[in-house]
Amino acid sequence: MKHNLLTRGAKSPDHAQFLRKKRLRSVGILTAQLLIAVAFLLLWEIGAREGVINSFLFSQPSKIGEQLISMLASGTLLPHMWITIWETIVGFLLGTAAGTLLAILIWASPVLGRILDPYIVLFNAMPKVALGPIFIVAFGQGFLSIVMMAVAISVVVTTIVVYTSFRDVDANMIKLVQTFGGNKWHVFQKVVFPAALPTILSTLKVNVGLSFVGVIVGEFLVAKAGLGYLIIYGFQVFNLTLVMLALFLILFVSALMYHAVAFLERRLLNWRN
Amino acid sequence: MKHNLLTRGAKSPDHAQFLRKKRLRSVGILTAQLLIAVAFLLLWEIGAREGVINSFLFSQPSKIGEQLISMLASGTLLPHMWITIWETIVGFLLGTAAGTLLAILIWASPVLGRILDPYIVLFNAMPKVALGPIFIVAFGQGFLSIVMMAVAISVVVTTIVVYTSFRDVDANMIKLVQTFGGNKWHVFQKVVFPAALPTILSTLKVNVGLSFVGVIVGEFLVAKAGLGYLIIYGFQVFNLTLVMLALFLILFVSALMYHAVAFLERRLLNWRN
Amino acid sequence: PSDNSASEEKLTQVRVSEVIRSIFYAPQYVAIEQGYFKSEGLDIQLDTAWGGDKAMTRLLADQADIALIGAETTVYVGQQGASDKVVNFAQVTQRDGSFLVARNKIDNWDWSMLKGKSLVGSRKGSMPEMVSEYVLKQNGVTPFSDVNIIQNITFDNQATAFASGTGDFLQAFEPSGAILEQAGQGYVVASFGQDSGKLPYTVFMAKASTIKSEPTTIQKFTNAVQKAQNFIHSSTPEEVAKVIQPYFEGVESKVLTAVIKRYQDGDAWAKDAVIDQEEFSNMLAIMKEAGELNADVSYQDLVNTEFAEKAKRQ
Amino acid sequence: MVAISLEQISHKYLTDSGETTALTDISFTIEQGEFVGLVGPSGCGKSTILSLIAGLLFPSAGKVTLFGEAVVRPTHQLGYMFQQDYLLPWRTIEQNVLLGLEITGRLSQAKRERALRLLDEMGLLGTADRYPHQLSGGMRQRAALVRTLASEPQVVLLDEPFSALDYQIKLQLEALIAQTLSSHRLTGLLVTHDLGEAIAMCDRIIVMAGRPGRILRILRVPDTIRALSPLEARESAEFHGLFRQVWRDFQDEA
Amino acid sequence: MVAISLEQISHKYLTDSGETTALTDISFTIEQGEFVGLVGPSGCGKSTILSLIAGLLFPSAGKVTLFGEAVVRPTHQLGYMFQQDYLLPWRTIEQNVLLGLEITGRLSQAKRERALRLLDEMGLLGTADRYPHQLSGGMRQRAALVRTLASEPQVVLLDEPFSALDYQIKLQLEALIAQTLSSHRLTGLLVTHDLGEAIAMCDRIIVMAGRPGRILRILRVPDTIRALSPLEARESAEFHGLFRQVWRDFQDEA
Ligand SMILES: Nc1ncnc2c1ncn2[C@@H]1O[C@H](COP(=O)(O)OP(=O)(O)OP(=O)(O)O)[C@@H](O)[C@H]1O
Ligand SMILES: Nc1ncnc2c1ncn2[C@@H]1O[C@H](COP(=O)(O)OP(=O)(O)OP(=O)(O)O)[C@@H](O)[C@H]1O
Ligand SMILES: [Mg+2]
Ligand SMILES: [Mg+2]
Repeated sequence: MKHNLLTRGAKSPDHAQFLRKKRLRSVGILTAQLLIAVAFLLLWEIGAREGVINSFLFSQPSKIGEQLISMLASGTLLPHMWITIWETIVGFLLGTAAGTLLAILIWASPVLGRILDPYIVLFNAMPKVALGPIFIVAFGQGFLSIVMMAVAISVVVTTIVVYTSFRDVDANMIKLVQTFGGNKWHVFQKVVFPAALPTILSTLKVNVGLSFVGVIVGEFLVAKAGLGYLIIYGFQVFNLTLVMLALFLILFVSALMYHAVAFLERRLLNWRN
Repeated sequence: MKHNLLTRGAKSPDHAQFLRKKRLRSVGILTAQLLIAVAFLLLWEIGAREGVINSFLFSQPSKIGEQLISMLASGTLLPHMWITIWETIVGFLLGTAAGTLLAILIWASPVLGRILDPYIVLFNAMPKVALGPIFIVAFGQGFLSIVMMAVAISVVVTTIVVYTSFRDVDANMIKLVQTFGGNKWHVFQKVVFPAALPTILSTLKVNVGLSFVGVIVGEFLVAKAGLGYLIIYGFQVFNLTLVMLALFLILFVSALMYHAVAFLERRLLNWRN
Repeated sequence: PSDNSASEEKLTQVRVSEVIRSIFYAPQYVAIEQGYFKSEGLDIQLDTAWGGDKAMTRLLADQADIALIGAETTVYVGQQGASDKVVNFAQVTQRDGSFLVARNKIDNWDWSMLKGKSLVGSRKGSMPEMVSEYVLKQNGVTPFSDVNIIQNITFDNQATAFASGTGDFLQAFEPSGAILEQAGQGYVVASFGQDSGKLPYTVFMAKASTIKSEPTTIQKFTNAVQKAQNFIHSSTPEEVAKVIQPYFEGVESKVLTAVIKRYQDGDAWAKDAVIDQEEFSNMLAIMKEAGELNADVSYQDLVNTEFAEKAKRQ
Repeated sequence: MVAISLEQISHKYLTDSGETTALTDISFTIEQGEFVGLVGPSGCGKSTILSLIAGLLFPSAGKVTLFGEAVVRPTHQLGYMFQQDYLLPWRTIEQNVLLGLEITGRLSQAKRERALRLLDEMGLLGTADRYPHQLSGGMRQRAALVRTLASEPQVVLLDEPFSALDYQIKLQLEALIAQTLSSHRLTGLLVTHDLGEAIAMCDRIIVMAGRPGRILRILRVPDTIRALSPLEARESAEFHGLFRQVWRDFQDEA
Repeated sequence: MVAISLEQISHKYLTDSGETTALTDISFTIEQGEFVGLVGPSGCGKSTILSLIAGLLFPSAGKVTLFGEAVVRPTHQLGYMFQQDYLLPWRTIEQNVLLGLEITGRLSQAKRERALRLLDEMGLLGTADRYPHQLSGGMRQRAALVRTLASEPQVVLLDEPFSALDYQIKLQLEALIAQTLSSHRLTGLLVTHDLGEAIAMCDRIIVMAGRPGRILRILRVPDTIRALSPLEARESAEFHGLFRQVWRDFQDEA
């Protein structure tokens, strides 16, 4: 059999046919996706040039590109990105650790869980953005406040999801460990935690997004640098191209982190194949 | 058998024993919960009076109470609460409707779903707070912007959860409808939608929280009234008691809405008993 | 050009929180860039709070030693009954820094032209808003009944909202006004500062306790501010622009110069750091007009001119 | 008259990693009114055959006909019973039972009454307004049977309908179904991995082997066994003979 | 020597809505090396009895002893097999099999080797490094058996270990387990709802009735049947006699 890119790996003519169809569809979908993006940018650019879109307010792709290149060249861009990414990573790790710990506590002591329950619901429902000022007072005007905002936004979701996945572990698997005379710690270590791991890892994808939101909110509040700061600053000096560039970079960074965690997830769960 | 409050409804002496133990524990838990709240407020009040806590920055419970009473008496408080609640309800309903519709579309056309997938992920990961200015430009400086912020924050989560619950419907139930000659619409109407309803309803609890966050963010951005506005205004004139009061009311309203949706959920799913 | 005679170790660290980053506060950047603080033995750690409330919070929470904010915040803090009052000690700007921007060029401006129109303003209780209402009243325009003032847009977004079609007029801050003009999106037709009279618009302030415990530092700080004020009033806009450019990355020097010129022409920057009683009373009057003054506050309690007077004499 | 006929069917499932030949060269016919068993190891393609007959899947090669017509889509001539009951938990038993009629738009007062009468016959009197979770496993599976019969099919396909049930209930239900199908003169195709069940219930048995799925042999159940109830049949000497015979086929295959 | 003894056990489950009497007045003993079947309808308390013996639950009244000692907690003298294999999917077969030894802290090189030898004996040679999802249902249940035996129990409790399996595989596994238990001289208690299975495999059968769970009768399986393999046993005349007898008991009860 002669194979081309579309039928590589085929096990038989029928399979080749199947793979070709499937891969053609994937190519089609990718094309459609790219088309959407390109059309969007193109319409924006043309609209701005023709004056249909207020290029003063919305800037335009070419200007944003120029701004990007000039800031990259002058080395003023990357530090902002690193700071935001770094804050997100720290907030994300802290939030995940704190949330998981809390979930473990609640799992280990259901009474504690019931006592804390209304407070957790309350804290979860509370818009953390509104707490910003308290954060400044409590954690100062820098890194710590930003990271804490990221933690505050992600911690309860982590606790809830992790605890739920602990609770949903098949009761018979727990019984299995108990029939071997295993105690609570054995149950946790041998069954509950590994069984919940996939869920925990897939929450991380959501969590990194939440942490990022927290960091941006935090940067709006107190930053001296970072992508959130660029937005505030851009508005202050009325450089809307800078604002748009920062927005694009936020999109870019959030996609980047999402995929980094997705990659991590796949690596850690490779026993599933 | 003589029954007191603790054993009411008991079916037998053993059962009475069981119920008493269980209810005593519930009472204990409630007590602990109240104690935590009371201790918190008391420590705050005493700390503020003794000067351990900066009562200018953090205010103190007694002052917040006075502010509450005086604002209730003058009728200046409730309008702010209603506005926020109203905006949240509108944003919540719109966000849920839009999210569900999008989920239905993606379910009905998997190709569309695959095309949109990266954009949905991107939009989901994007901190919507950062889009605030664009909302002002696009939706004006009032109600619409606030509601749209609430929609933006909740719509993707709804779509993802609802779509996932559509997808997770037991394939055999779908096959059942198909064996009766049912088409895609039958499958949706008879099986997929009702089967997913419990999940959808339980997302609503989360959604109302997200919508509320959106409304507060929106109010920070453009409000003339509402609890978010009270916070901004309180800071503007350095009335931190007002700010704290608004924060408490936000907590209260979010708990209120959470329980309203939980109640609705129970009512709609009464076939489960 | 900075004076490096004082060795690094001897410098006293001073944490300054500025309300926002603005060309309006050029004297402060000049004092830093020209080394005036350093030669006084001060090491300034400047931080932008992005909001008067936040800057004041930092001051109150001991996260900053000195704040650069509108003096009205000290009145608010005073009337809320803070035990440790915040005291104004050095004036930076003496007029409102905002301008009235119209959509089209208007040659013979008269404030009555605002009647029946809408104006994008600032939040209720903020200094620009109160000044705006005051100026309107002075010019026979009754706020809210004659002119619809849109008050609900965050400071950051007012110019954007105007450019996207909200309102007929905008109370603009620089560089937004200059950039709007440059882009042909609006035209400056009047200056609020011109019509409001002098007032302690933006000042350096500190907690009373800090002033009491660190008088020498406050004195040195005020001295440096005075030097910067002297520099600004004896230099061309281009020279000032060159000095403060590092603080305004992404702003064209053309715009910077134009804005500085406008402020110089408009007499926005105080000649000395002294906050005199007349100016302060003017501000209280404006606040009273706006209905935001609901307790008696005294000039003596909230203003300290000791340091500024001494700096002026040097 | 021939109810079901499969002619040289083969079927492949295609996935990313390759193709699975689920069925090769499957041919058989089932006469109207016949009750045929389909046995074979897990994965030999039994469910696939049912899906092909039901018009849920189309064969890679070969032809499936139902009463002489090629199968192109599911039709209400055909009823399908699954291993689990798949009663929709949010519908009452009555609403569940009427599902098929609802979907095909043939719901009338007469049909509703007939369905309720069927419920009674199956010993489900008074459950019409209950929800599925209020019924025991055996009752639920009987309700599922009523749901199948309510659409008035000519042919009933049963995919291991007893394997999720308790042994006692299973034996009762075997008898009930065998009797119901014959009294309604329906054609039946029963998939099971319980060889004994197939022998005890059916007229003919199609024995399959796996990897790839194919027919090992088709055998007729002696009339002596067919005359007995499923419970009695299991005790007859011929039953054991037949069982041994097929069992050895399986062992040889493995 | 008596391995397991239950003396006038009763057990209630208490819930918000009331109490369920799961067991009343249950007494029986099992001798060391005996293999006893426990049959009865769904919900009659079979699993509850196993949990009581395993020390996972404690009776509301009565006494459970294991080799003469009161049961106070789970012990490694006892092995438990479930309906599903519950192999932990993130562990390899070897890691799964060693779970019990790991938990009780008795894992040594010798025991590891013994466990691997057991895997070989059960026909699972070469699967030690595989993950459970790579094995067929029958292989997985066999791995679960090895996991149970690896902890060297004296008593094995089996809770419907075959009911999730294919008929053919089930018959093979029945033979394997019966043979393994007897060759290791282990005491066994097998819960099943398949009366035939109990008769074919066990030395004695405890027949239960439900609501509330109680013992209907205890009967000894004749030596003639016990001498046969489970497959052969099902064909003997005595088998059917016994089956009929118990079956009638059930019908009378219902
Ligand atoms: N959708 C599918 N995609 C790929 N392979 C499939 C699919 N459905 C079934 N198969 C494969 O086809 C073969 C036959 O499957 P089928 O479900 O018809 O077997 P079965 O005899 O009904 O098995 P069981 O007794 O376990 O129900 C199996 O090897 C199975 O893995
Ligand atoms: N944790 C529990 N809480 C309340 N009731 C229970 C609980 N576990 C079992 N029961 C009840 O106790 C009775 C006996 O249950 P058990 O699981 O022992 O029965 P079983 O004979 O093993 O049934 P099956 O054959 O279905 O496994 C049933 O009526 C059941 O509803
Ligand atoms: Mg099948
Ligand atoms: Mg059981």
